[in-house]
Amino acid sequence: MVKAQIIDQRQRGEFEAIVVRQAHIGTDHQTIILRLNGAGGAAFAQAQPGQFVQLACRDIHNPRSVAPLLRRPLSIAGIRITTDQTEVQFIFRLRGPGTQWLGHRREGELVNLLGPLGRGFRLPESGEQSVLLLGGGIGLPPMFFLADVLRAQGFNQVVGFAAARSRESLTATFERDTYNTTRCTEPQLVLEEFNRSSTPCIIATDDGSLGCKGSVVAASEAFLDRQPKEYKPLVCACGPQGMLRATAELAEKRDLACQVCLEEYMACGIGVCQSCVTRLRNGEDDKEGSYKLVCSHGPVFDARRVVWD
Amino acid sequence: MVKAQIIDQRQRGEFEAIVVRQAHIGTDHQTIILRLNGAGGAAFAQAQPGQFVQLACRDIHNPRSVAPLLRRPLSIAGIRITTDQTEVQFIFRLRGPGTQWLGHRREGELVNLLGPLGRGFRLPESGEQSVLLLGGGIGLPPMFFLADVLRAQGFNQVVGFAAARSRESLTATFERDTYNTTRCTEPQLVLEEFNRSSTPCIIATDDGSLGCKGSVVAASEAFLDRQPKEYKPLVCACGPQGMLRATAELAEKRDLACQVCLEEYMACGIGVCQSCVTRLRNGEDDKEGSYKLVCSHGPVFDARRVVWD
Amino acid sequence: MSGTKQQPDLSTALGGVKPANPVMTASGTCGYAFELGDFVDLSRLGAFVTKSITLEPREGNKPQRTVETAAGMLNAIGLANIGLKRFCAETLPLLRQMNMPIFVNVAGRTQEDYLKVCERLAAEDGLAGLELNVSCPNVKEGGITFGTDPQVLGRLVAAVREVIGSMPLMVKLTPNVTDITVTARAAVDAGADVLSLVNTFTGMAIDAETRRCVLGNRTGGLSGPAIKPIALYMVHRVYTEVARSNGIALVGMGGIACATDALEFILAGASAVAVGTAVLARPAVLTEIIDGVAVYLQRHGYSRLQDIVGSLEA
Amino acid sequence: MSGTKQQPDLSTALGGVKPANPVMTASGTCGYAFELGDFVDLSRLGAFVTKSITLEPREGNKPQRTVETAAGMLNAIGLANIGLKRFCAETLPLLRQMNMPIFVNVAGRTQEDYLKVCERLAAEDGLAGLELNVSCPNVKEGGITFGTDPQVLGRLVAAVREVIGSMPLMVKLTPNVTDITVTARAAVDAGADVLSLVNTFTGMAIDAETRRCVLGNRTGGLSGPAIKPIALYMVHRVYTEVARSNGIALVGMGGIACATDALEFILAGASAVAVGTAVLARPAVLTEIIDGVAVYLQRHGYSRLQDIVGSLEA
Ligand SMILES: Cc1cc2nc3c(=O)[nH]c(=O)nc-3n(C[C@H](O)[C@H](O)[C@H](O)COP(=O)(O)OP(=O)(O)OC[C@H]3O[C@@H](n4cnc5c(N)ncnc54)[C@H](O)[C@@H]3O)c2cc1C
Ligand SMILES: Cc1cc2nc3c(=O)[nH]c(=O)nc-3n(C[C@H](O)[C@H](O)[C@H](O)COP(=O)(O)OP(=O)(O)OC[C@H]3O[C@@H](n4cnc5c(N)ncnc54)[C@H](O)[C@@H]3O)c2cc1C
Ligand SMILES: Cc1cc2nc3c(=O)[nH]c(=O)nc-3n(C[C@H](O)[C@H](O)[C@H](O)COP(=O)(O)O)c2cc1C
Ligand SMILES: Cc1cc2nc3c(=O)[nH]c(=O)nc-3n(C[C@H](O)[C@H](O)[C@H](O)COP(=O)(O)O)c2cc1C
Ligand code: FES
Ligand code: FES
Repeated sequence: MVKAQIIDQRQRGEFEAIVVRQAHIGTDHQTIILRLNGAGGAAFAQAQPGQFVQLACRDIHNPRSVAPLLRRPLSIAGIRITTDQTEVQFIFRLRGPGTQWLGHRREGELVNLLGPLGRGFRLPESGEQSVLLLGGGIGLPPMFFLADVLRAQGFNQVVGFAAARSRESLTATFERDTYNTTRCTEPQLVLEEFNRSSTPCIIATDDGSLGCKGSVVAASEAFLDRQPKEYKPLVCACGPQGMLRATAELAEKRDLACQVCLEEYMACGIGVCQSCVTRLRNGEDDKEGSYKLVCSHGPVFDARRVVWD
Repeated sequence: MVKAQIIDQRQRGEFEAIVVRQAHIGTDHQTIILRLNGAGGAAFAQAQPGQFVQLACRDIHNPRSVAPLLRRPLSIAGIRITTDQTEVQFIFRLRGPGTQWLGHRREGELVNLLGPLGRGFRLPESGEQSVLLLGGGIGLPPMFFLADVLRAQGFNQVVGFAAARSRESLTATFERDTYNTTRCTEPQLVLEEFNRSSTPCIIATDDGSLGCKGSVVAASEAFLDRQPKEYKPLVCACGPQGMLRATAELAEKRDLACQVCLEEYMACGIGVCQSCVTRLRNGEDDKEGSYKLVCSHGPVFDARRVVWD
Repeated sequence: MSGTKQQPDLSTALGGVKPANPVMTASGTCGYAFELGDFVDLSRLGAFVTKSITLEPREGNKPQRTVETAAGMLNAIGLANIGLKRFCAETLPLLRQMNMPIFVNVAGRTQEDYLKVCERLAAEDGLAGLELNVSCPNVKEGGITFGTDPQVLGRLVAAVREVIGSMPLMVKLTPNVTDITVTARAAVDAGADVLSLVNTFTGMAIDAETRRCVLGNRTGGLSGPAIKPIALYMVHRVYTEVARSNGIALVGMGGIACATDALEFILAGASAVAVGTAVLARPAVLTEIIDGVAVYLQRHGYSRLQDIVGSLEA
Repeated sequence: MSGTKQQPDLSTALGGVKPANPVMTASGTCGYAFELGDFVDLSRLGAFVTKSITLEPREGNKPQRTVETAAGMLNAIGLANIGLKRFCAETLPLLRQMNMPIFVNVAGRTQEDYLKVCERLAAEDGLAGLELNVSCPNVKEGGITFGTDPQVLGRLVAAVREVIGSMPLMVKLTPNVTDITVTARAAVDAGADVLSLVNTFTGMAIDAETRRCVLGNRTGGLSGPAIKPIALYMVHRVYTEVARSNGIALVGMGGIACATDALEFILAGASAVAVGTAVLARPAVLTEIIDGVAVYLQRHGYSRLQDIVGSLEA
């Protein structure tokens, strides 16, 4: 059912990208669009949902610029390809020095990145397959890209789930007008980033300030309960550990295929430093699992292989 | 003849200043004007020529911003006082990370500084006294401020000398139109920053691309040669060691009072770290001298006290 | 842990000395205090540590004496100071007027030097205690630093203890050792009441264009945020392996630039912290750290600083 | 010194091995090389050093394994590697295809471990030499690091020399010692052909909010620009006090991030340099350093890299 997407590793590289747009999303997030030409444009035209980049959040060509020393990993939130260039979108939460530096880049400035990195989601072979996309917090952005690609490949039974702490901290652009809060457990076209692929979605917030109150996993379970027995969607998820684990358990319980996109602290992002390990089972009986690199074996893994801690 | 200017130390402090202007000068320099209100405005309204500030060339309120770690010393190049605020001008050469950071500040942004620091030039008591101002490279800016203050205090026999490697690297704004190169050994009103105090000046460049070719000290000696015997100006100088030493020797030879503004590598700029020492004689017979702090005992010293290395 | 919103009790204890809060100055980076008065409210400090005082006045090294490095700086001041006599005559009277514990940092080139300075200072009124800077080359033992050999260090500390009686004695450990718990133990066994750590790491800067050392002294001591991870590790090791069991308080330092840094050292086992390089860049950081520590305690529901000293999860 | 504008001769010599230029990878930061292939032209490197190989495969430490610090990073990877057997079977054949000197870095927990790995590797074709990582705790001697005790280190190096015959042997010194010339001399006396320095400094990071260590292993090794001044000092001391007189070449490392940094180490006495942390941030820095060193030599009128090794003004 699931076709392995072979990433052509030669397409990766270090590139300079030009900032073409920088905008705020809610109180905590920003979205940035970078343009790449030439080899960079070609490499990113091949990028897969779930892949990420390592962004230099300083003037990396100036050796006296030392902070932040390491690059910052960001998931690709969307791409737009024209004949001679590729625009890549990212959505990021303003946290420390790296994301703050990035948030201050103005249009026309250059940003240095490595990418596209890692292995993305493995798409089902048939467009008939229904798919659920669960994104929580900064795990949402790769879901937007995945929705785009699914739509482009003819999947039209895709439903998104978006989790946030509150209305203001949603990692997406909310299209207020069209939102019917009394039908919040019904997929609706309310998030701009899902909307571009016409993917309806359900929102869940911890404080209930938008959509369903509570966890996005509970919301998706409620949604599944309302579907016919034959409904066996592929579940793709990205977000905090707790959410991913609950998603994996839900999928297991309902016998659904599930892929999760993990996050681990990364130094290199390209498989040389061994920072970003997570335990993966190497078979049904392997309870303990062994360490695999999230940056290069992942970040997307089959949920059944993940050993949760 | 020379009146000690007692700096009211309580007027110093740490202040936030707002960038009101940023402009290029030639290929290598920029000028920035900072505005201070309240206590900062009051403190800088009292600033003396030769005094400097310690500028934080990073977001010093963010502990994760670590480069450049130390502040950068810059001489005050001029001040403009209104009732409730003071504008302070600096002219700086783009060298490393500190000056580059400063050069990127845009209007409206805040810059944190300590100042005004050090002891400035001691002005003669009588406005009758003639004064020669010699500035070389980044030693020029304090001379502009000194010229302003001398003019305001009624001195009208002031002549400036400006040294640079070449036309393009002059640390001042050249008013091309009015410049008569055939009369380059005559003081002329050609530099905007000297012009504002109506101080005529002579320019000397190493490569002869502007004004006299050769050293500014030679140019001032030639100028002195053309004056009557009674002409005994006070010489005030700031610039590279070699130039200051030659100036001091010239003054000595001609029995002129001479004050030099020294530069030493500084860490704190406020007298606590003992970085910025230079040897000063403590009397006629003291050949060796002892270390004094440039940042707080200076940067301006009587030239006869300086032990040149 | 209690949910109190009262102003937490920031007071701490350093071998009999009771600073009102845990924030101190690091020797050599805050002069004799008054230089800083225009830039920070000195009266709020927990304690003040002077720059190193030696028996005779010292000129110090030839310039360039400091240089910035990546997130740090090298210094080779060379213990420039006015000497014991002038210090007692001119500086002490001023320091005494400050209403806080004053520690005088003492350096020397021979054990006798240290003893003379310490003995004289012990006779002075109004001092909280002494801090021994043992990162000086011992001219009688081939220039090996006092603080790197546990025997030499132990002898020095014991001899100083002898001449100062019960005056609180703080020994400042050098990090340039294979195992800092060995020298820590030697100092404690010989009579130190408090250990302060770390002093600077020996380092060097080269100007590739001129092919010369940047510092007049060629080598210097590295300080600042760059060294924080190493300093923190050393404080924690000394705390768990030497200080805790001996009831010895620690003063942690090395790269502290904000309240969070200070708290990390406190959690690692320091009863107080000293701030050096960061003060050179911004004196007001001293009081900001005091305020930040108080806010942290309140936010986490602690009423006393003492409750979190060394509370890093094992 | 000659005014030639020809491409300067960048070749260097490391105990019989002759890299075409002085820029190498630092163990553990460049994987097994091919991972970097998309980001830098590996064929241009002077030499490649593998991550540490141990007798048995090692999982490594639990995450979080690295954390950024001010101008540096801590790592506690825990020598994760595929073990000698798989390394020889799977990785070596690939490495052999690279047209440059390959050094395999060897680590162990007992002297026997080291010997078994070294003996086996010495029997393999196509290796330029071995690098001994002696910053590992010696489980048979109470966990003290091999590289901090000159006796233990000397014994280890002599025993390795015994089993590898004349194969070039590089010993990687730990900086966590009181006097690095002592361990340097011990390694040289026991048969090291080349010394590489420095390995990382032990350090720690604490999360004040959770009151826990950031690293799963609690402590880690500090690397990156932060440590450069200390590393440079150590390289220079080892050069002037041990290496020069013994005709031993040095590989300098610790915080190198650009050609100027590399040149500083070369002027201080290093015949070659290794780049670690900076590669994690930007693999292409490796070739940029090679180019920058060539430009420097031309600009200063040198035709051979060898002419400036250790030429820092005394
Ligand atoms: C594969 C991957 C994809 C990601 N995609 C996104 C995204 O699309 N949008 C987004 O907002 N964030 C994303 N993140 C998280 C993002 O990398 C961090 O928020 C960012 O690195 C924080 O850097 P900072 O300097 O702003 O903050 P810091 O103060 O340096 O870090 C804040 C916190 O972010 C986390 N973090 C920091 N560095 C890393 C790192 N190297 N790897 C993982 N976590 C780190 C740590 O928990 C840290 O405490 C992703 C992380 C990974 C591993
Ligand atoms: C009292 C005083 C007044 C000064 N006034 C001016 C001025 O009006 N305009 C101007 O352009 N420059 C002035 N300087 C020099 C100025 O401080 C340096 O150019 C600046 O610090 C360079 O910083 P950077 O980060 O740009 O470059 P870096 O790469 O850090 O330094 C470049 C070079 O500048 C010098 N330098 C760096 N830091 C210091 C320091 N803390 N103290 C002294 N020299 C240093 C060193 O020679 C260094 O090699 C003054 C210096 C002093 C001491
Ligand atoms: C400029 C300077 C001068 C110093 N002078 C002394 C000194 O005289 N005596 C001493 O014991 N330590 C001295 N030190 C070391 C500091 O007290 C402190 O141990 C070290 O700098 C680490 O702390 P920091 O990283 O906060 O600066 C000096 C440090 C600096 C930067
Ligand atoms: C992520 C990481 C892993 C490392 N692994 C090893 C290792 O396996 N063996 C070893 O001898 N050194 C290892 N080191 C140390 C480096 O080889 C090098 O000595 C050190 O990082 C200093 O150089 P740098 O500042 O250029 O990184 C490692 C360093 C890092 C940052
Ligand atoms: S982040 Fe370096 S191996 Fe994954
Ligand atoms: S720069 Fe610190 S005393 Fe002058």
